[in-house]
Amino acid sequence: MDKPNTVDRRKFLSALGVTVGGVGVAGASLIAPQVVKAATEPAKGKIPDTPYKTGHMTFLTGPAAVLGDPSLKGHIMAAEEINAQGGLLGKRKIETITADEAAGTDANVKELRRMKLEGKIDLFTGVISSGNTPALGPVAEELSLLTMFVDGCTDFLFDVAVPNPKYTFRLTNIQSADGITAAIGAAQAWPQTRKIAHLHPDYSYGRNASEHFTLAIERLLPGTQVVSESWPKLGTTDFTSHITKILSSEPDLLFTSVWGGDYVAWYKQALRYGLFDKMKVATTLAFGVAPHALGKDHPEGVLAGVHSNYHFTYPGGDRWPINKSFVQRYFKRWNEYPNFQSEGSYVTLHMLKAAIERANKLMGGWPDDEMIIGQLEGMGFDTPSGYLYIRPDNHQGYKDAVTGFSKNNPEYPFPTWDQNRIITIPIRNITAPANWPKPGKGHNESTAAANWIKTTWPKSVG
Amino acid sequence: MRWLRERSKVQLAAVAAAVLLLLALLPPFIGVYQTQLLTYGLIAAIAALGFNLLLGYTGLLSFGHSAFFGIGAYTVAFLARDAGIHSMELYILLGLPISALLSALFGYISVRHTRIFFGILTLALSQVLYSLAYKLFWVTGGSDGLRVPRPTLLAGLVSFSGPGSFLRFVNSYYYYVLAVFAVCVVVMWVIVHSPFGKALQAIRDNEVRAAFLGLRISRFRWVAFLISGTFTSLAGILWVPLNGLTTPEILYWPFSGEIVFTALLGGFRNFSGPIVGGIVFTYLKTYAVATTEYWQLLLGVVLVMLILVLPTGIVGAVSRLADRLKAKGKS
Amino acid sequence: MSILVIQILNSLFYASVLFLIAAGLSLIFGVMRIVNMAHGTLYAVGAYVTAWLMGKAIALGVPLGWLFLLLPVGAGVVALAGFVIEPLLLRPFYRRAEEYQLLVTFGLLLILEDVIRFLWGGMPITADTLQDVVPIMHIGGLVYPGYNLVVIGIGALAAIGLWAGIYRTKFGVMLRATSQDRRMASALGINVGLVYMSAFAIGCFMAGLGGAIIVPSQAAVLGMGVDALILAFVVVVIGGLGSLQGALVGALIVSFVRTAGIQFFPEIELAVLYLIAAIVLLIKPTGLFGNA
Amino acid sequence: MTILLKTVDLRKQFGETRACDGVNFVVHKGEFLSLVGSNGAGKTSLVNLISAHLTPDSGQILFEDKDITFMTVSERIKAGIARSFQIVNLFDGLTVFDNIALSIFSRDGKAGKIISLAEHDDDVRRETLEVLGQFGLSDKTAVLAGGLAQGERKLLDVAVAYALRPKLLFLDEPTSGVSTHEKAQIMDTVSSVVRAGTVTAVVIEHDMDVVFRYSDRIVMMHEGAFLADGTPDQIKMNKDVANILLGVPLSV
Repeated sequence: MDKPNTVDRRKFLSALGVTVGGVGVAGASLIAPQVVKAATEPAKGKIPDTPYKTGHMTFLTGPAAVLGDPSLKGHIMAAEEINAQGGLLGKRKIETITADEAAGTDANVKELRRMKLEGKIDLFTGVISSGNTPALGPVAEELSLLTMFVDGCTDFLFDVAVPNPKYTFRLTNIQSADGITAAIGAAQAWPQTRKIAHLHPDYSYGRNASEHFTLAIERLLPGTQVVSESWPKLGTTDFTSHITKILSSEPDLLFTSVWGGDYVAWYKQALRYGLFDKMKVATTLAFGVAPHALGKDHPEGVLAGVHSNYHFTYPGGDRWPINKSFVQRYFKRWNEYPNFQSEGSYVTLHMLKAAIERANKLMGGWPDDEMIIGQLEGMGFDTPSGYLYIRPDNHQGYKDAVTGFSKNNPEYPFPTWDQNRIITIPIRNITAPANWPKPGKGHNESTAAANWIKTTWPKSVG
Repeated sequence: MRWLRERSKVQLAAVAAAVLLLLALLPPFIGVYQTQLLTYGLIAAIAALGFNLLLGYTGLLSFGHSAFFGIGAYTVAFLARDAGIHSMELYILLGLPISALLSALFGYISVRHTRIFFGILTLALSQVLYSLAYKLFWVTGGSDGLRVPRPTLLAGLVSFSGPGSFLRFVNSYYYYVLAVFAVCVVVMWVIVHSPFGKALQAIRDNEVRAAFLGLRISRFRWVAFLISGTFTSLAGILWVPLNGLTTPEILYWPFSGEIVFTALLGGFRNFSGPIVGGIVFTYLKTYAVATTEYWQLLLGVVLVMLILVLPTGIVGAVSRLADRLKAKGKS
Repeated sequence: MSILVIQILNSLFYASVLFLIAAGLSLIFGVMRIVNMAHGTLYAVGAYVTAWLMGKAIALGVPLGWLFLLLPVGAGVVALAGFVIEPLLLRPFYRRAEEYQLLVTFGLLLILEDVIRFLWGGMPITADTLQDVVPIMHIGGLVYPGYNLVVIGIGALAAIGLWAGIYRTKFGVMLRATSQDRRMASALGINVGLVYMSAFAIGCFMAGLGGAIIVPSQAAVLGMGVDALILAFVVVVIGGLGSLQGALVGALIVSFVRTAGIQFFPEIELAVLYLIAAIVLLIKPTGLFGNA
Repeated sequence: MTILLKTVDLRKQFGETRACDGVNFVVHKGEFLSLVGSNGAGKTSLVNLISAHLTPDSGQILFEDKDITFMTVSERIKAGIARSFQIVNLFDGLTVFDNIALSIFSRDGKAGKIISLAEHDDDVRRETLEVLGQFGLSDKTAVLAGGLAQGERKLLDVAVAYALRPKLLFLDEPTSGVSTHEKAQIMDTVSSVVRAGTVTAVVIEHDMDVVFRYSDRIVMMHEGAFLADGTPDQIKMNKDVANILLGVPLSV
């Protein structure tokens, strides 16, 4: 260590709490396993038996339906489970109305207002696009509508659009964690990387992934350089020219945040151009889509991100029964495996149920929104993906970031993770702390996380 | 003779006043949701009114009017973000000249062609704006768009913050938009009944003959384009505060398709057609999206049926029906 | 150097598909004076049908080489759809203003997009088995999928076939006569209705073929048609609506500019294409090869 | 007699066809002149050249001794040349009243007025009604032009051009496509209106009865050039005319 602001990379990574492997310390952040049990205790006080109305908005049409479909399935399954026990507090059955996120942002704003003011929903949930949550969050606040976004992960939502949320929550990890997780995974696995190529969908998600990956990698692997950048439009299916451009820049590593149907088209073309033989590949969302959307031809050894949230094979085996049983039930119900959207919207309803039950235990009767919000703030919850914590200051869900390397395991008809190389990172180590200044308040970085990394992360060596 | 003319105008004014009064009395009865939806409808009506000056009165089908809606919306967003302006009046006062300037520019380029080439040229130009709004991430926020906080109304006299402000905003804003809408209707009515408006219709019906009256065709088309774009921009200006956010979607070509749909739905050969179309389409799309995930199919079927069965739109069909009834009453 | 060769091949590959779509669009406009906004979606239908059939065929154990036969089959299905669409939806509008024709195809676009989703769901469908039937090639130190050359070949064949069909056959004469003057053609005893129907079906066939040949190397995904339509528009605007040479040259220009854009100015690649289209329209509104 | 319009060696060629083959055409002020000839003789082309609907290959057009060869349509209209069309060219979506009023607005440079109601211009209104009266269309003011009968459309077509108050008015077959009975009616109206005012009229006409009855002078064209020029009586006597036009010698 020659300068005070540099640090040995291995020490740096371990200081970040990065762990690799399917077992061992990875489970450290998981609290004692417990199965989601039926509410055995009867609810206190008088509970109305009117239905509890939820509005679930997700992509039912268009290219992003590949994520929207699992989201709705997770939601439906949770509602069915809760209703099978008589409903919330044993009385209120969950009713769902759906809305198509693909109708466009302005139509979504109208639809949210309609759901609340006309459909009289009690809870708004779902939402995938990071373009939509910043539009819908403020609307939910102005409507005083309890809202639990499953995704729509942009930092912008709680950094800027709704800086002081009251009614709005979000369960999945924030966007900046995606790029940083991929950077850590890449630095961990391929420290020799010097030349990096970028390929991102040309919208805010791609921009954010690129920016945060670069910020992190500059500190984890100083001296790397960006040798190529490509920004295909979201929905592009012809990547041949992008692939050739990437090949021509001869990088050691390609970092990409292309996802969904675009990713499927991309990897199939990249395969035939021999791209995977020439470089390492790190992604943020390769395994984010419904697992069966990928084929066995998917190359092995790719850092296959899941939006740093959840892949159904982890935590695996009997080590975390909540996940095992969730995956089994999900498969039984839908004849397919869940993705992070399925898990997110499934957890959303169960978390709400827990908050309602706790509030009921404290006060009796049906809790009002304020009491439910009080319970959700700071709540810790065991979920299939591990321990989820709702930070009280910004209503953002935090769980350990996770990513892994693709491998063709014989028991599945599609690629999954190499169980021995799963990387987990405690989320607090890659996100700005609670009171860190937001963009526009003392700094003009795009996110609080970006400013935090620039200010506090040292440069590593070795 | 003059008296006769005045009488028909008084009748018209009476009908308009009655409709306006009805609209003004509605909010307490229909609740906040319908009030804000109706506000969206009135805004769509303003956009369609502007669009129809070109389609219905000048005979030019623009497939790029999303550009002007977007220009209005993004102008407000920039004023709010970069100039710290939060007054609706300033949005309008500053937004209109900017919109007019850009409409004039687009129009200057576009009116050199007619028919399908005009449509494709306007489409291409609007797509240039779309791709810029989408690609210039650091200026326009890319697909995230730009947020616009609630502005103050009436030079800061009415402002909205604190609890329940949304409800107050919706109610006040409804009347605000209604007032602007009323002004727009009157202005547009005067325009289409002015010598200029008559000249546009003449150009629409018979370009060659219009030229042989000494009318300078492309000059008239250009001015019509300018007015049309500015009206549609005004709709964009009014739309942003209600929506709270603007994204490149409103610049994308299917949104232009919706504007065309709107005019056709109401009937573009009628003055009131686009107004009715704007309001009906707002409800149609909202409830289609709410009712079925196959809302695109629903809208497509409605569009095709409309063209097949009701080519003159709702207003055209209703007025034909009224004529027939009147004729029956006489005989 | 080999990179340059590959980028040129990539551009030709992309141009082949774009040409198929744009030529169909242009043909339909040339003969029927209809700008078919649903054309991109018909291309998507071709992709979906082909991928779906291929999945079935592979499951049935059809020898891999035979799968190539499914490409024209997929395109044929779209042509059949054209035979239904033209008399049902378009024929009632020939005497009406062109805005109605434009809008009716816009309605068709909305309908077909949902029909695709209803039939095949939201997941991408792949058909890449066919791609591996053709060996990978080596160019310099790089590899290149041989299948892409097949696509380029099909594109070239389609261009020649279309040209021959229009300029060297009796049907082509009828087609051209009808496109010049419908009434005159009808007076000369040409069955204009049949010519229209055939022209529309051929246009659909071209779009469907574009979808069929692209799907093995990519995947059939929702929304692919709307994107393709806009690019095809750019092609015909540059080349000239209604002109076959225009579609060919336009497709080449668009795909080479796009490739150059990806390589050298990725930030504004898209805007550049629209700008070129707008500039061509300004200078020569009928496109490089069009006549009003 | 004062010369109002004069063309000097005017030429226009379409491919092999010579539409105007060095035409020297003179129109005198105040006359009612007929332009006759078989189909394709070049009559309409000549009118098109003079009204700026076509540009000549060579030659000169002088109007009131000014060279107008390179003036635009609107400049020539301002100078005082107006025309009607062989195939009726009206604004079908406007009322009969508005069809005429628009001519007057345009003539007076008022057509660009945006923020004022057309019907509130009393001067224009008065004049419009007057023109409609002259052409016998007073009871059709509020009817859409598209809804008129063919004879009325022909009249309105002339009236629209007439309302520009041109010095020189070209009428391209004002009676084509109507019954014999209506023909007389139209020509009576047109000629009385023209003679009452200060208009010089050039009429393209096929019906020789009509031509002989109403014209002061007749010019005959054949294959892009002038064949004969004279009073109706002179033309009647001209053997060439009779041969070409009627195919039979006239009995005197």
